[in-house]
Amino acid sequence: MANAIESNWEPKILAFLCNWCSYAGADLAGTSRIQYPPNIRVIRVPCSGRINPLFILKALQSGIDGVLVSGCHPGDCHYLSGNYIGRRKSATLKRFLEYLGFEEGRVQFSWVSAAEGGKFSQVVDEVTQDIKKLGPAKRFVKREDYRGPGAKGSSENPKNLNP
Amino acid sequence: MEERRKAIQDRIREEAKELLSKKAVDLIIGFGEWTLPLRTTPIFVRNPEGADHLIWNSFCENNLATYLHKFSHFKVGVVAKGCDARSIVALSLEKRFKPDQLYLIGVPCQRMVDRRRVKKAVKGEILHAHEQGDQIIAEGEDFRTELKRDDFLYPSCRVCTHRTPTQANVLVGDPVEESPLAEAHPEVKEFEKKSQEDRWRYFEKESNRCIRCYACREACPMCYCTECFVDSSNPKWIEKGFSASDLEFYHIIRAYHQAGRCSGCGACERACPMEIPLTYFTQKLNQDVKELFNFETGIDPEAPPPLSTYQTEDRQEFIK
Amino acid sequence: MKLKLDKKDLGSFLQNLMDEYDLFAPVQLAEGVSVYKKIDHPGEVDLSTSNPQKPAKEVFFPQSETMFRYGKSGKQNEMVSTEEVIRERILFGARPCDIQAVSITDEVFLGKEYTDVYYLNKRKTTTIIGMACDHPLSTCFCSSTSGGPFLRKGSDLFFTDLGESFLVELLTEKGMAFLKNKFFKEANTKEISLAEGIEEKALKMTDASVPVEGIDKRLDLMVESPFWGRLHEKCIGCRVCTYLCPTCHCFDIMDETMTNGGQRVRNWDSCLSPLYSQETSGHNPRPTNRERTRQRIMHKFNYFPKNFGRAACVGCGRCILYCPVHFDIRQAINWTSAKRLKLQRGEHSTNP
Amino acid sequence: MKNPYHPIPMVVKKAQVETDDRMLRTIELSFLNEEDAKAFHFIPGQFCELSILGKGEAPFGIASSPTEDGSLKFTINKAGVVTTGLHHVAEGAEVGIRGPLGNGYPMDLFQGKNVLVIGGGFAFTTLRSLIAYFLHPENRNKVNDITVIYGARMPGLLLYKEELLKWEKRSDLKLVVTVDWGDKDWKGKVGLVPNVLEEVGPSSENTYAVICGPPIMIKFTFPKLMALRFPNERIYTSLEKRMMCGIGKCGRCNIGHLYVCKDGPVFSYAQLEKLPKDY
Repeated sequence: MANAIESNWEPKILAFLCNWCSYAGADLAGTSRIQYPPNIRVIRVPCSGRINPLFILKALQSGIDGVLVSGCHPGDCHYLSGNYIGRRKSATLKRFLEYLGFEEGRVQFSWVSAAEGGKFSQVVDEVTQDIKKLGPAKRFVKREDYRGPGAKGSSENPKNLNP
Repeated sequence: MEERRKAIQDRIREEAKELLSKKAVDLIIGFGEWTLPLRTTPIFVRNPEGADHLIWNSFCENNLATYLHKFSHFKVGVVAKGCDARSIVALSLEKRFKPDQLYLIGVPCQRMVDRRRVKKAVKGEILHAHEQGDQIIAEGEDFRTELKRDDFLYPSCRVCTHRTPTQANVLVGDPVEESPLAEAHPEVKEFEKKSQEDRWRYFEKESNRCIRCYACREACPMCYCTECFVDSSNPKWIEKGFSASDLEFYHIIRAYHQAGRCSGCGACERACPMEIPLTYFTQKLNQDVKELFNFETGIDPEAPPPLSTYQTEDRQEFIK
Repeated sequence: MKLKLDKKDLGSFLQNLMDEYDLFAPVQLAEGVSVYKKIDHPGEVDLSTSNPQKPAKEVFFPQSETMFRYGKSGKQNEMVSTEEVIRERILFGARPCDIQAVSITDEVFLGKEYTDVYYLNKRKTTTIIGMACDHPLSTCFCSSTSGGPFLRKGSDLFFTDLGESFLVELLTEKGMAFLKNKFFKEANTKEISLAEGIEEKALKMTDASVPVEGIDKRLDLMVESPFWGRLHEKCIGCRVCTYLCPTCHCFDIMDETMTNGGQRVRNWDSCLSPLYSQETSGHNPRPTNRERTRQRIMHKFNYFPKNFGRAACVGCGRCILYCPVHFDIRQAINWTSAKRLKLQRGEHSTNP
Repeated sequence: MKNPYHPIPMVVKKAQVETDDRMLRTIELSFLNEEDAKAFHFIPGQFCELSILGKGEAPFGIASSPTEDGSLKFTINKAGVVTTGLHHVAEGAEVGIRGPLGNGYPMDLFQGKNVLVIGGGFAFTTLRSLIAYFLHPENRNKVNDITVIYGARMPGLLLYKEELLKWEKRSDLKLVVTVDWGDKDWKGKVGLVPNVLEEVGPSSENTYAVICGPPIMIKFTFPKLMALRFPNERIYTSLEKRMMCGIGKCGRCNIGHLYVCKDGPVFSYAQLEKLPKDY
């Protein structure tokens, strides 16, 4: 079973990239033809400080296997302090999620500047490897057959169960 | 003990009477007698004669800062324990009040008694209860039990290190020695020892009991958003059903929104009808905020909330 | 016809029922926290607490209930209804107050003009085994709301705990079907008189002095009274009282999107939530806690009697026990009769 | 047993944006199943719950008249999730409806009387249904004079413009259309509805008034009706509240002991006077 997962399963990773640095870094990686795993889906955000923990949780709830948040290096923020504030938010959120029992590494953070195409591919590579090691996300992912018999909703029709 | 409580109660009444007769405030929010044993209830006193209904004992568990949102157009006097005062300081930092709108009658708190634990410790229904020295005497139809008060404190009270309000306008009683009875939050400590797998299982089990009444949110003085993320229909962050994931989502974010704002009063946990140990979330965040940013809620009235500020040398070893 | 069931047979009795029925009974979720839930194993049943936190209405009107599912296309003909109930059901161990409450929710859901099929299907396939309340709490006031700790109305079978055994009464046709149950034995006169003694004692214990009688007339005159302005003050607008109330029956309907379509769901809702009456335009007919508290009390004690001839309160005391700020509905009822004038003069308020 | 919560399928036959601000869109729906069409009977003033699977349900007054066969018309103001969804449904798409719900206008009482219809803004929908019903040749003799006063903020925000033009030409209907602010092409009346009502000054004798519009308009129109000596029993209005089930179960739309969805939405002022002001 474990082997079957390893051979077929490819993780889905959601990357929130800041418009000014990391997104440009990803762009550079592309134009420089640097290879990196195709597992990431990118959402461009104005700043890494824009990241609301709701975004990350919503992604994990929808079955995303890993989340990467990437912004400008400290001191480089286009909005001066956005990434510093984002850093504080990330630090507390990451600790909190791991405390509750989320696997370490499901949510990751990085600084990638517009000039670091190479670093971007390296980060994506590392994150993908990490998530592959963790396996598919199971905790917190919304299951759609929760309203089965004996479940909290206690609606008893067996037809209610999704196949 | 007994005399101290009585003295505090008298001082609260005196202060309230004076404030009301001078018309320095429109109303005083404090605690009053209640119909059930082991409980008091928030009361709202508007004239000096009413001040005699104010009481003080080990069952004054509510965080009265919650009511300040309701009375935002009034000058309000509040009977404030350490935690109430800390919440008020945190709220002032968020510009919830006009200057001089509040008058804090600070009470050095003797820690509050957990009525649920008392209830579980005795057989049968408690019909009367009172304090005597450091004992709680619970009486029922056919029993009378004496319990050691300090064994039945709220978890949040046992770890409290700020029992004397720091920012009160007047302090009705001598400051108490600040030290926790339990070193770290017992639930957090125990919980951190568990394996990741077990932690998740515990979290899942506890949060799945939630009935989504949002009493934890309403009881919390810091939850005052006009539209909570659970109520937003567009974007709809979470569904309102009972999927395990949605319940967990709610509890994670509710707690996370308290990071650096929670005074650790435990009002959320006390409000929960399903007895979900909610402080094990918030106390962890409090610990983290202290460790990472050296910040404690409501102690320094000038220090900005930790998540709205930064220092260039903040820790970032977790960032690639 | 009075029978008895030995306590040692309870497990087998329940197991036996589970072969034929879906069994719902109080289950403890954590120390001191229990709910009515579908039982997978007789050992789960917990009769030790007097009343579970969540009322038995959940068996007929679940807190979250799927109404139908639909496919991704959005076509109505792909809808699959979930109204059917496949197996007969048994509600075991409900207290008389919760069973009285079922007759109140019946009035709403089985109304003349429209019938709520989801509720009806669950209701008609359920046999109710009531459990006598031999030890009412001090917060109980069922005797004031024309109920009582031993009220048998609404139960199909009625159990009284005698210590070693249960006295079993078969009350309706549905109940008589259990006459031949192999675990039931004939009760002797000693046991019957023991039960009578317990009943007599319990009846004395509940509070019959709460003036629920005539409250609808009193409230008629109080719609704009300053009473509400004081009453609401300490309410923080959480929904504990309405969610734990066995007679509250408001709900919200919404669509839940899933990967392959979705489902329309109804969830309990509460009049104490601002969102409950908030219109899309932003207008809210009940803008503050004052109107919302008034709605809660008025609906129970004035509007409901006007529509159905009885107050929507069974005196189970849950709202008193679990209120985070200790609002006491008994006080509120008392005050409608006695303290009105005093309050209007704006004296201090130790409000409920 | 029929499940009152199940929407019946309908198809969008025609959809058209009504106003310049593009906030109001009229959709015309036809039944997908013959038997549903046969079983559907309504009177003006009733409403339906329109639902888009995945978005939810919302109540809308029926804007078409029972005399217009085969289809139902709804005019939708874009405000929330469902209404935005209904603004985006294409012609030919499926929409679910539940209804007809509510009591509708008291057509029996209007029999043989004059009818004064006062409408403002997009609340004109069910009033249009009422007018269209009485203008139908079969029903025209059921009532005597019909006077309609309809106001909108700007000419571009008037609903059913083509129809209004047709009605204006009719001799058996007195139509006064007014706007709060005219523009260079506007030849009609400019003025607020209450003032226009005073100007028109219809007789209250043997007349029923039906008024529907924004709360502020109702607030100022009501005294004018009083001045014209309309008794409370002869003033009718249609209320709006947040609704879910539409059949008096879910609880939220009550005003006192009455439910707007089941006992309303049409109430007389005499009725409303006795109820708490929860609307």
